[in-house]
Amino acid sequence: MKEGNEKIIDMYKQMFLLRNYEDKIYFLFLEGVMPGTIHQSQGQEASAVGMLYDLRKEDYLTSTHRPAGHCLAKGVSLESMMAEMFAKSTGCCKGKGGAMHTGDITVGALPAIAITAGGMPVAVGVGLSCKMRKTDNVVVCFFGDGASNEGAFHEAMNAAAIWSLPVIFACENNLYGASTHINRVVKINDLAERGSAYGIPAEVVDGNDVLKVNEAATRAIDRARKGLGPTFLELKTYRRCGHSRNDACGYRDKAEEKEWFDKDPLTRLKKHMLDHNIITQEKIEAIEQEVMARIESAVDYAKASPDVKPEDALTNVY
Amino acid sequence: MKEGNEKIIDMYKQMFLLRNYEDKIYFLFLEGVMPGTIHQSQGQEASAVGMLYDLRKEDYLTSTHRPAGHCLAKGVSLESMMAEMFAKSTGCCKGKGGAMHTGDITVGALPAIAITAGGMPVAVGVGLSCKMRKTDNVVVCFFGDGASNEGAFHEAMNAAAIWSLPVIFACENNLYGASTHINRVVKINDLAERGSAYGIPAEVVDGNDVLKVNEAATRAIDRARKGLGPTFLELKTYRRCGHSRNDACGYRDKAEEKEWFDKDPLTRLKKHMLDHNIITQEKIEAIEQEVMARIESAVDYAKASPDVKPEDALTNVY
Amino acid sequence: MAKMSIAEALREAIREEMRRDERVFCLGEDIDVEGGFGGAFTVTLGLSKEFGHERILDTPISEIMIAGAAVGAAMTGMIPIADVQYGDFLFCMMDQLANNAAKMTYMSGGTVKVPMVMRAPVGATTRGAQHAQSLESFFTHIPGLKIICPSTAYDAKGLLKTAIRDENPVVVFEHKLLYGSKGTRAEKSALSPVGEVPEEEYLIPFGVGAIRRAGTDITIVATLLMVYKALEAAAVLEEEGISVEVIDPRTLVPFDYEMVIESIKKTSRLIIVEEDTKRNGWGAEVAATIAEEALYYLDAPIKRVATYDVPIPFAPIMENFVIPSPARIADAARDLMKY
Amino acid sequence: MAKMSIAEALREAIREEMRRDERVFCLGEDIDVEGGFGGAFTVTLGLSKEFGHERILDTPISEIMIAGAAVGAAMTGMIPIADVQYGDFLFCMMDQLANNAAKMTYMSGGTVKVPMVMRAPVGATTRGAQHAQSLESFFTHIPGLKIICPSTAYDAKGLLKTAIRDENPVVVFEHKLLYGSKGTRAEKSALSPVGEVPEEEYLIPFGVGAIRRAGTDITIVATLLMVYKALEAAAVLEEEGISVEVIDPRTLVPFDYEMVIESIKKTSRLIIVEEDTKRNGWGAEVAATIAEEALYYLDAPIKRVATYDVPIPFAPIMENFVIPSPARIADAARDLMKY
Ligand SMILES: Cc1ncc(C[n+]2csc(CCOP(=O)(O)OP(=O)(O)O)c2C)c(N)n1
Ligand SMILES: Cc1ncc(C[n+]2csc(CCOP(=O)(O)OP(=O)(O)O)c2C)c(N)n1
Ligand SMILES: [Mg+2]
Ligand SMILES: [Mg+2]
Repeated sequence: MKEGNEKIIDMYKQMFLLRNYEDKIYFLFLEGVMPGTIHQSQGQEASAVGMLYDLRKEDYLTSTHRPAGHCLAKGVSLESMMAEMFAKSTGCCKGKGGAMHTGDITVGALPAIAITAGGMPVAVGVGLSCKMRKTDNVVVCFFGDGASNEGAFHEAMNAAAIWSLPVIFACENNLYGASTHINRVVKINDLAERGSAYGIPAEVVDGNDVLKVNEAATRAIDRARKGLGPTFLELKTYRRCGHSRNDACGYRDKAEEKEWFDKDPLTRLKKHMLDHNIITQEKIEAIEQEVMARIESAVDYAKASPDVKPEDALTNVY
Repeated sequence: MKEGNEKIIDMYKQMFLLRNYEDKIYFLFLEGVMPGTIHQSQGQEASAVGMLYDLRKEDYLTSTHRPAGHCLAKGVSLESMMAEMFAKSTGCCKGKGGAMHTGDITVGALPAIAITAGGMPVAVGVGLSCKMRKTDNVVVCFFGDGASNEGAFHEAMNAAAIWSLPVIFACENNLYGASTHINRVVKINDLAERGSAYGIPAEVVDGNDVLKVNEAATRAIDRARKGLGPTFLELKTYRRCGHSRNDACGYRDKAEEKEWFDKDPLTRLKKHMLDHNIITQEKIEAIEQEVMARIESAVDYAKASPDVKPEDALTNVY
Repeated sequence: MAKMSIAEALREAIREEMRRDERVFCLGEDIDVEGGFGGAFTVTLGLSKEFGHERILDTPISEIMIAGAAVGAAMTGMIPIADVQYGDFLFCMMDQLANNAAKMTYMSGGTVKVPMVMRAPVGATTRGAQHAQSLESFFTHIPGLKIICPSTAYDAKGLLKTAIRDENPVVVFEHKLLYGSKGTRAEKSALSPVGEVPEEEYLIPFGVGAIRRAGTDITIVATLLMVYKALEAAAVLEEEGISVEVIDPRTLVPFDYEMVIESIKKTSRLIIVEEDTKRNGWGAEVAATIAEEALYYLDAPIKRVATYDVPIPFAPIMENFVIPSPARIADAARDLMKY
Repeated sequence: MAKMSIAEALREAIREEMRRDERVFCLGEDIDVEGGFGGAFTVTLGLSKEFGHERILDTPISEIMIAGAAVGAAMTGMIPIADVQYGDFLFCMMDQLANNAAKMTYMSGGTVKVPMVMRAPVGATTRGAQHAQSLESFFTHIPGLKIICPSTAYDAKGLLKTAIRDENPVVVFEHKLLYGSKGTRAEKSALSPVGEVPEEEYLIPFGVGAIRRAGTDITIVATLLMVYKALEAAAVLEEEGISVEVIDPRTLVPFDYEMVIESIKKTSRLIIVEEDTKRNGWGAEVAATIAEEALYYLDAPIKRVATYDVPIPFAPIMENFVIPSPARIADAARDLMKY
């Protein structure tokens, strides 16, 4: 784990990977070479990288139907992620999980859960496990604005609070649950206001500023490691992509889109780095080329990987 | 519906009925003449009567596994309640529902729902119906402190808020969910604090003072009738009885019990009435005798009622 | 006669019933967003233009509330049509459906009615185990619910209208690959049958099956997508001189046993095909009932061709393997012909 | 040999496994309150004296969380034993059990394990429709779950220990009238069998049934309380010269078909008795499987004696009528003897 400027540069590198991984997937999906559907995370790179950058391998992640960014930032291998999208036997779920269930327990990334808020009670159990096994490990639990209206959210938040579990509730508020704007389904201004219903400290964070996200994450992780209990972070962000495959976002206001696209997390971080002479334009380009090459080779790896066998469908279940 | 002192006297009469109905049931249950189990409401009469006294017949009630007081206060007939306890065909549920499901839709009392918090989403639907049918009717939704940790509570509160439904959420906080003290399962001081998570105005109310409860209820009902939306009232109260059949409450602190028994809602109201010369001791006794007589005749009615027939079990279901 | 897809037929059924009875309304997630999809499979698309946003009600992502609110509204004078985006999410509202919707009328001694409709899309579409299940059999096991599964546009409209007018809760299972959803909601490898639907109003009674193809050697009972797979198999078998009768019960509760028994009197062989996993699927109930009441018409064991007892895998290669295919159905038929 | 009730046997199983493996812990509502009940049926009573309050964990009334937390803890190195106070409440946590617990191992390509146990009391005890259901069949239909139903103290201890050591999620159905819960938690009309339980440790493998009574004319398959009702019926039938074999499969998933088939080879008659409602109950799966794989050993239709397809009524007169009684079982047997 890097420090100072090196860390900032490394976070940029990760964010650039997330963005271009998703863009590549989108392209491949349109080509028709990938089955199923996709829920992408372009625009939400700062929350994934900022929240997870300082975690240890032994710490845990629970994710959602939109897991790619979270998984890559937690350390799931790019190749195994890509191979899973191609439904190959080398996929992180052996082709059995698919886009909505990626993960790799060996790096602490639980298989993503696609039931809205369904991962939140699971995160409580992970927190309980970290505590009962007397570790100081923590779990970062991602969910969306829409998920905050599920009963599972309520039961999970309350339990984590009363048992002061090392769970960091990271709510990526991208303003929409599928096509429904958050203002149509809650009557409060900030979802962070819900923390007080459980006695959980909560913060509203600029989810498109990776440095701000990372600061908040560091505080929350520190609290959790010390056994002081959960924190609720509301990360305000925005999808640059559709909710799922071919969604033109006809339900979004164009002015709103422009406002948020102007706050793009990568553009902002890049500007910050250049303004503060943290890195040169040349170095950035070198990093970007390196990342793009990694993505291409991951695609080659996935394509070259063996297909699953039909009978494999009958294994891994009692 | 009565006003002023007459109303106060009438509320006392109702509370006395609730208390003695439950005591009678308890006695009969111990005698072994009643099947199943009982969840009684001695000590919580002020919340039931105070909340429901000003409702119209067209207004609605949703209740819980502890429904007797609510049902009687909403106007379900004493005879049909008693007959249901005896599992008779004249019971308010024809002997099919039992102690945990009493109700009578003709007086707006929906069949009680015994799944903790299970009635709350149902109350949302009732409120929706009142609104969509363009009535100014309201629904009072009772639930307990323990129920406030169920996912159903969360989803119901949020929906009622965003649609400004005429739902009054009446939380009877009797400090225990079965044998578990509320302080062991929530980290906040007052459950009323949860209102703000939904943008619902909330109040803490002395649930053992029927006049205070009734004032709060009047405000909430008025808001609801005007289309201003739901209110969350936390009624602090206490069970004088066990959670269910033969429960000696070994989990309760004796000092706590004493403190609360001294705040008995009936004793307090009686004292208030005498102190303010609202009624004479003689008149009170006359009322009490009248009520006791009604209860006895209800028991006779129930005992004399015909048993259900085995084959009746096959009706009322598709 | 108009030609329409199942999604369109369902939409027309809702439209007609909402016009007829102002108590009818829809609630669900993303069913009425401007510029949205009209529900996950376009069924409610555009309906609010005619009926307004209150009667085509967008909800928060709160399945417990959606089902519970439907129950409460139904008990107090409304007729809600609720939906989930994927059938798999019915598990989130199972308590409200099983403990309340199905039991309220009974527990109240018949004094309350619960005239609600719950719509749920089922079927595997290469999205993985949490977006692929067919949940029919969980619900056929709940007394108090009626269960319907329309496989054609004609049935979709006629059965849904009957469901809306039923005073009991009805769960409608619709198949993702049969909707014929258009535009951005179109499904790869969808079958999307387009069917003739009369202009004039009609209702289809529950408990009356439909013979999709007449035959004399083997009776195949199937619903939803499996009706089409069974017909494919029947076509292949015909060339081999095996004559297959394909029965679509159309509703699982009530179930048209009469039609099945009449058929096996003729064929003396029975195959049940279901997309649901085999163990304790609805096919088990059909087989058990026939084994209890009509065993002596049979000359061969009762075969069930169902999805293997595993969660639905993501990889199409595996998904296609676990879901019944025309080939697997045909093999089962050939086996039975040995008797 | 010690004599103990099923509640005591379950408690001993938990105690031994918690001593053996510190990853094992219990969570549930009211399971560990001072002066409380030790769960709705006393199974966990007193355990915290030895293991502390963290390993016998009282929870809020939050079923979704209880099940979800069990899944999360199980995936990350713990072995949770969760419980619900009444089986009926499993519907509240159905999503976590069906979509997560049962599927995680599979969806992850076998890279995670979910070694959790979910305990649920079932059976009708005159408390009305929401506290009376037998939910076994909802869960036998979910691939990825193992389902056990101990009907004796010996089985309760041996099967629960096996369940705790299984790396898959196991759902344990326990019968309220068989626990033998004492004191204030005692149940009217309870059977409360007390059984011999060896001092030394033992495990009972899943998928191995037990012949509760040997016979030659009719095979009766039953679980939990129905085992005892079947034995009552068998005693009556014996006087009439009808010899009944009573098989208790003990686990529903996996299921000991071998034992059942061996038995019907001898008896050629099969009755399945279940307390669950009939339509799509687990008995349907047993009947369908036998009809598919062992039809030719039978000389008579396969009978199912089950609870009628209605919610469970409150009035004891009605409850006794809908639940299978020894008399109804005996009648079914007499019918079959006509073949
Ligand atoms: C229980 C459940 N209900 C509905 C869905 C369908 N669905 C998938 S994603 C989604 C929107 C979730 O919104 P949010 O929580 O804000 O996450 P986001 O998609 O914005 O990342 C919905 C409704 C689901 N997967 N699970
Ligand atoms: C979903 C569900 N979980 C558990 C129970 C068992 N149970 C019945 S009453 C009760 C306590 C409820 O506490 P509270 O909401 O405070 O109501 P009170 O009993 O105090 O009136 C519990 C846990 C239930 N009926 N439903
Ligand atoms: Mg969102
Ligand atoms: Mg309480």
